[in-house]
Amino acid sequence: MKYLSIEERLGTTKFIVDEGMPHIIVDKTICATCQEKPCLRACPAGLYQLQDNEIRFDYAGCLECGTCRVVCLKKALKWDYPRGTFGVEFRYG
Amino acid sequence: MPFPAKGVTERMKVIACYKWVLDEADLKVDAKSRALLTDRAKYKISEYDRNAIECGVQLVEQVGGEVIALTAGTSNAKNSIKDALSRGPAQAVLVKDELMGQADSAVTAKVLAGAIRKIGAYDIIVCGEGSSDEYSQQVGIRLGQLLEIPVISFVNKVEMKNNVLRAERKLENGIEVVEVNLPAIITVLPDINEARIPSLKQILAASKKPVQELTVADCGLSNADLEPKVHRLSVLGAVMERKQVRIEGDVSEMVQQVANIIKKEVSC
Amino acid sequence: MSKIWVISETQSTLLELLAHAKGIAQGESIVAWSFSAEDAQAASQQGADLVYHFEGLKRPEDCTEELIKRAKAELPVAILCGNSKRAKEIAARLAAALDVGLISEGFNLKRNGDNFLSDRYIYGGLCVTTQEVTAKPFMAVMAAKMAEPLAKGTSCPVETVSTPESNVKFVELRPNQAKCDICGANVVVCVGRGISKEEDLELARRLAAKLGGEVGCTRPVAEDLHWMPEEAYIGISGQTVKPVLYIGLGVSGQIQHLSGIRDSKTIIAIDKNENAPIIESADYALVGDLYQIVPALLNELGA
Amino acid sequence: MSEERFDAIVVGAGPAGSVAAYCMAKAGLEVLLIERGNTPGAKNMTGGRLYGHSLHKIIPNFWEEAPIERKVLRETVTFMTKESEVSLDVKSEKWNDAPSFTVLRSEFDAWLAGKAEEAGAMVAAGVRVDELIKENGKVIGVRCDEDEMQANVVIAADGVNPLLAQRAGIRSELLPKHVATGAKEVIELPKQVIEDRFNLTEDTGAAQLFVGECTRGLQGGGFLYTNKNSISLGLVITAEEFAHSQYSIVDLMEEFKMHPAIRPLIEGGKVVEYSGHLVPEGGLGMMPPLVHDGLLIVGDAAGLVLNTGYMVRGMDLAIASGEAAAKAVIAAKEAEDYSKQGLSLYQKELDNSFVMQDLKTYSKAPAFMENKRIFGLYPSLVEDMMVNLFKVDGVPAKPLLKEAVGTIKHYGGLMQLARDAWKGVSSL
Repeated sequence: MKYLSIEERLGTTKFIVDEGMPHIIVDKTICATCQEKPCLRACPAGLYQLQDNEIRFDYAGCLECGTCRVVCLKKALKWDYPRGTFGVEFRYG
Repeated sequence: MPFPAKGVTERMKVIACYKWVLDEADLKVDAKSRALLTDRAKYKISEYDRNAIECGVQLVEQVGGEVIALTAGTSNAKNSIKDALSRGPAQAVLVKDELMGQADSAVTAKVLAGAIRKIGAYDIIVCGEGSSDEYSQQVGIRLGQLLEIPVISFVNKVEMKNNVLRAERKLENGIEVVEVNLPAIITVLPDINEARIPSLKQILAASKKPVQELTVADCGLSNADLEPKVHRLSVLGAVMERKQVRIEGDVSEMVQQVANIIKKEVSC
Repeated sequence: MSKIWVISETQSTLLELLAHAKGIAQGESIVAWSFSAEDAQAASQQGADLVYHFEGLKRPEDCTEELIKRAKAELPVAILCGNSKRAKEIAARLAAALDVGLISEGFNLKRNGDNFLSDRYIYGGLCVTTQEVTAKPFMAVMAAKMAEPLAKGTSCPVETVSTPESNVKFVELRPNQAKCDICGANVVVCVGRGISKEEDLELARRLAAKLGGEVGCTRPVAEDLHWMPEEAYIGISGQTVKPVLYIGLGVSGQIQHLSGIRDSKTIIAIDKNENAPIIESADYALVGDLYQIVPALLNELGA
Repeated sequence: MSEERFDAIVVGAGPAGSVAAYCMAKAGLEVLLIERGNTPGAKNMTGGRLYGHSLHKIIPNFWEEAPIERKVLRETVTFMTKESEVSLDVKSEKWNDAPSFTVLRSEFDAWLAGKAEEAGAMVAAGVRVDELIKENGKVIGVRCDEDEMQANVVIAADGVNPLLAQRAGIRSELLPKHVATGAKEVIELPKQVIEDRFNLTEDTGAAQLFVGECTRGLQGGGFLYTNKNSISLGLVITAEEFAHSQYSIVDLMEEFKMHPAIRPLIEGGKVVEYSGHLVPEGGLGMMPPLVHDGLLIVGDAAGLVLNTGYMVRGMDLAIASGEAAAKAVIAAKEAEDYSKQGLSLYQKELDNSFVMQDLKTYSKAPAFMENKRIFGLYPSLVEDMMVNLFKVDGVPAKPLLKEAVGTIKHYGGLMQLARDAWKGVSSL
């Protein structure tokens, strides 16, 4: 059983991306005031990454679990589910 | 978007054809045997056909009238009706026959033509330019030929102008603008519109709309007519035979090797 | 003497079709249908035994009823069409009128006796299917760039044909501005999500310029990040390219993208993730940081 | 514009929502079940085990028709350290009269929602409910994009992320210590291989929970459930832990798979799906008021999940809450009173059922779980004791008791262990 990168793991799951309509938006200024940034370690899809000391987030592989909204210390996220018919679609679940 | 516009004198009748297909995003291929795996795969209305339905609905929203959603398939296609009707058509017609399971484009076009003759008068037929599973890009065009009406294929803009249909076709070398009198058939490209997502009310209204089921015989065809002209011998996962050479070493060693490879391929 | 027809309104595919026809001909004479004097001239010297040249047509599709009439009369063994949208319409209407099958974007065309076999991709490029047609005429829209035009020989007779206007009224043709330059490019440098900032596209541009190629991208780079125009993205719903050399910079290689580069002669992939699907689909794969590799490569090539 | 008015609108076609819709439709009520996924189940994921008792009450012997995977007849709890695993492993036929089943939600939820539809409920899938509509304090319907739909009662079965309740000002944001983040992989393996590797008879299943190294001592655990021809494998970590730990769930998940306790069980398998989910763990402490004017909250949205460490139960509670909510709505309709008072039967039903009684019984479990020693120290203590127990190296053996006390001293001493043990026993 090979160690799978997060991209490979997400590659097995079906996503219907709502082009140009992100359902989660990070408020960069509020986010910048946070040191611990638990989102980097808590998101099961690894969508929050640090790039030159700033959060880079891509909603396309979101598993819609809600962890980021809960763990965000500064409440810097505008969080919602994707619009109807979009987002992750579990074939197994 | 008011829906549909009332008060237009003559009521335009649009037939929007769609196909109920396996969602290709659910399909997998067994790496070793290259066999196609379809378990857990769901069905959906073929992507470009949603644009076809949307196009029909927008046309009747502009000039008044109603859209009939038409599909031909096995009994499984029955599951498509609610989704199709929730996208704006006023009624649906389903030609149901298990033989449609191995129909090719020639058979599908003949069955749809038969169904349309049974439906009777119409002004415009709208089809997707190709289905997301086969993408043979011909059923709509064949249909127009069989019904002996003008065909405008690969359309990405359409409007009605005092009883004349004006369409723009997005071709390789540019946009061709044409006009035809009705009845006529168009096949539409995905960028003609953005298919609206069925709203809650549309989904609830869908289950109250009339659905007519036809057999192949109703369409004036026998089982012999359902014999495909193109026989499928095999379906295998597409594999790319590549060298799969891994360039090793540190940055300068890798760059050295890949530069030579590039120079061999391309004079630079 | 039975015939094989080829039909296309673009010269390059017309000449390729003649080569395909030659490949499957067993004594049949090859008839080419063309839509301009130059095409007719070229076809007459590169494989055709007889060339018809439609004259005075506002739209190539207006020839269809005439073709149907003649096809019903002559019943050619096979009819091969180009893969432009216009040719696809002509082919589909012809097939419907003759009540025969039509294989779209076919390749690996084979003949045994009067049966014809061809492969084609389905399910968005995930699978390849082999199909057989037994009824005559065999009809296919051939995938492009799958055959080299035949060598020039003595030219054959060319006849002009005129035909009445069709029931579709031509209004105008607006030639398009955004030409798809990566489609014909010899070298394609493709950028993917591995590129982190828009300015870094410069690396790809310099590499492409040095190799006389063009820069393409994956869907997210065009559709989501909007760093490149829609015409530049390669994939099922984007462009298909067939370069001699494709270099992927930070391209992970989803199936939808791979099906757009499938016919590249050589694929080089540079990506930091050794498990990225493109690594297995490349001829040569460099696993590492493209921000180190590409600049080094540029000065190695003296760019 | 609300030409249509339903007796009840249920938001979310998970077990709680579908069962509520099923029971109300069966009683002849006009029910609308709205699901944001393209099909019921498309958005739902679970560790993988359903305790069948509560659904059996509603649909007797449901397992004969429902798409379940395997009946669980093997339970294992494993303490994991870097190099060892110490397990309590129980196989028994005796669970046959209180069966539990491994399930895959995509199929199972679609079946359950199908039952509701069969019973007469209207199902609208692919529709996201944006907010509850209130009129002088009473919930009178829901808004989906531009469509408003009215009903006498709305049942919020919208899952662990209670957006509807939050937007209606009924509850505040979830606390990181009250929820756990789960990551899961479905790994395909041939049916026979699963039955061989887990020593299972045909169609029976195994369930295994892991504590310790799998979460690097963070509060949480691993789980493994056997399906027909796949394994559900994953980790659950209390969300609060991520604020000050350097581990990420993305890495821990793969390292868990590489551990000697797991790797042989999944060798040769193929990952066919990766998913993530939030699991309520706060018990009574996180539950909002469940009954409001025109509104009932059921399932995960109500926090109705029980985690005792050796057992995690969510779906059976959700199903029972769906049934209870349905009863309350039916009673309210008879009394034509959809106020909080009119719907009060819901809370009574929950209180008298195992749902609230179990949650009360284990109400101290969440606090007990916050004791880090359970996940870090004690797995190693158990490892040492067991390894020494079976170790023969020629050194003259000490009496068992002396040996054990010596080891315990090394792990914080007898007093601390006794206190922790007492706290554990009294809270479970």
